[in-house]
Amino acid sequence: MADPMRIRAAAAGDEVTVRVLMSHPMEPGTRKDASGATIPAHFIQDVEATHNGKTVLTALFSGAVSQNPFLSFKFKGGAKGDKVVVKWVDNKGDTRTDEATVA
Amino acid sequence: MKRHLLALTAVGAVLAQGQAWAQDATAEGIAKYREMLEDGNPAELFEMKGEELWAQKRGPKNATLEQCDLGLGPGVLKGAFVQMPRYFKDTGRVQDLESRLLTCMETLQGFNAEEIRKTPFRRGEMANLTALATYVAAQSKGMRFNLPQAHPQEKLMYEAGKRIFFTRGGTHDFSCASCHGADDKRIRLQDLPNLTKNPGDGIGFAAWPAYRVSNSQMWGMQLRLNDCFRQQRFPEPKFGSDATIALGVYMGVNAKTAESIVPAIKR
Amino acid sequence: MNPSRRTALKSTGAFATLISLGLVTQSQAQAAVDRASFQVKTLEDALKALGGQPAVSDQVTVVAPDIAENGAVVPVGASSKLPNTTEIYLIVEKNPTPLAAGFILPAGTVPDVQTRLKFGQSTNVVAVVKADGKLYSATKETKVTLGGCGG
Amino acid sequence: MKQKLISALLPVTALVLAGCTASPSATDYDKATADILKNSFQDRGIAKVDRLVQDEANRECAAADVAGKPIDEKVAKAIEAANMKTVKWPSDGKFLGDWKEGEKIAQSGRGLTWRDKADDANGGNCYNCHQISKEEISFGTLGPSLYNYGKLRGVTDPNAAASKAIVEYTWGKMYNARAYNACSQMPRAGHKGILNEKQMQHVMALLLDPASPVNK
Repeated sequence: MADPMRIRAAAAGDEVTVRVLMSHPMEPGTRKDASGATIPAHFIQDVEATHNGKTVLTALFSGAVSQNPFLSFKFKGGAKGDKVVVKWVDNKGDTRTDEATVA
Repeated sequence: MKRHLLALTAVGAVLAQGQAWAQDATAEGIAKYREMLEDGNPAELFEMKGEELWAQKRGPKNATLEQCDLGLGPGVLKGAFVQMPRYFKDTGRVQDLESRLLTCMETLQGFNAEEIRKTPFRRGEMANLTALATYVAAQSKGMRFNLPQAHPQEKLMYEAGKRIFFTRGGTHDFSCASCHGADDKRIRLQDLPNLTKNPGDGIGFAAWPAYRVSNSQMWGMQLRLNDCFRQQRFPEPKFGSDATIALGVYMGVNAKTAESIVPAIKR
Repeated sequence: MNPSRRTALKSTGAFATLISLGLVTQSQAQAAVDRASFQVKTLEDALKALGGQPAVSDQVTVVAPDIAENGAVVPVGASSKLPNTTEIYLIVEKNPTPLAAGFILPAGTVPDVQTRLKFGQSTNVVAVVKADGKLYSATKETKVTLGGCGG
Repeated sequence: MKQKLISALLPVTALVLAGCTASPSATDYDKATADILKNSFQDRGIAKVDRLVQDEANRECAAADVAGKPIDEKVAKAIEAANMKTVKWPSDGKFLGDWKEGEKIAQSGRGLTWRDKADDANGGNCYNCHQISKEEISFGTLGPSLYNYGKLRGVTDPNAAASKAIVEYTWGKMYNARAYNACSQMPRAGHKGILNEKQMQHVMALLLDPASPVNK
């Protein structure tokens, strides 16, 4: 199973800044290994962030997003103590969901 | 060559303004790039993993590492990193953070230390060891280096470390000092800390373990030194060997009062 | 989920999968680009896939360093001051497949996102935003250099 | 008791600590260092432990560095003379090759690490330490700038008699830098077999050919 995400969510007024680090190789599928064989693609394709059950961001990634992806975004209408849930799905169908409490 | 041509077209405009100016602009641009990377350092992922591993019952003895003594007493993490490498009575050796953690994995959890020592970096328990080192080191973030030098073994390791630092060998006659013996030098665009003295807060010894963006890997000081020796065209230093620890003592003592920014993010 | 159904969903693209997982609403999926857009080889085709040539706008900002020591990790962000900004895309012009990432912003989400992208070489990076159904863009150039020993 | 424990667990340093009541001397530390080096490294790939064996030049220069003093003048002269004897001049009498090839060699930092194979072509590592052409902004500063190397030295025709001295010096310096400066940090590209004769001719052209971008 994939390693957990690091999610930080901080409120300033009613605006919440969310910063997410995901643990993932983000292999684009175009690189070759030492023997010349293509390394198969393995990257996160879709990221979904929800706040109290409502979607606040959908991100679509390609293999051009750096390894161990970082994502930062802001939404309005949040408050300290609220839950932010982030879920990713990669091209192999692997998925990981983690949550953080708004600080 | 391809890269050379690219650089030629891409920076032609800048160079037209004069070399000195271009160098300043380059240095400034790179400083800005590094600053932008600070926010969202993936080292945090390894720190988190290390935190989990620290408190997890693992190994043949199904025990946690919470009783591990890193020099300040069992389970004391805060401040331990900035006083390592140091002498440990129970092993009779001066140990750095990584070799000490391995001792704890062996004595408390029952892991086979010899086997782990031979595991390539970033594999299996060696990867776990790096994550643990990242977590433990991060507990001293913002604290200042102050290695003990009271024990004769600690002094010996400093003196040996100094000698190893200046040892020239290999196909290229390099020593550590070839790159890290003077102020304000660079390899390509990479600034080189002068490690014969305190190079400043968060520089050199005070910046590892660090996440390396060039290969998306988490490196502890053991791997940092391993790769230095590779580039030096030396044979490979064994994991946790006295030469690596002696160098740690030499750099760590020289870095006295430098602030740790570990875990850092590096090129 | 039975295997045949799963395969069918996969073959119709990631968005279908997301809808089936309840992650994306049907309207969002229709608003956004297809997964195939991430495979196109040129900036022109990437823009085509997003719905055409965007208008250059000073209300759109793309943030990227002037110089990057390493192409493997380049911090890139984009923001928009245009009302009703609903989508943001990041395109790395000289990458083999230029469209790198897209963001769908429901009402209430601030049009200001940041991530890290791989740059194969020195290149322009283009931020395209969709606001009130129209496309706008901003461009920034980043030089990629080699920082270390190269060995 | 403490002393015994150390002896039992650390035969390496026991040598230093067992016999002495006063603090150990520099010689004791030298001996302990030699033992530590011997026990700490292992062969990997083409990088064998014999690479730790120091020749006289490396031993003397390192000792001076540890002491924090410049190397003794007589010793320096002897090192330079011994290294000068190693310099082999181009077998075909040609000092300059193709500057474009030289640029590629100057750019490459590869070769001779434990990840490289014995028959891999080595790079010259030149840009790691030197500015060379003006177009490459990613250059090191460990060595002096070599931009306009030939031009600044008045080399308009590398084959002319007037250029002979500087052309020969440049070859010799690259072949074995220690022949001119006992403790130079520059790798001995020819003497240590880092670059072959052909590669050296190409790098020479990069520095001295009036057509090379270095001399523009």
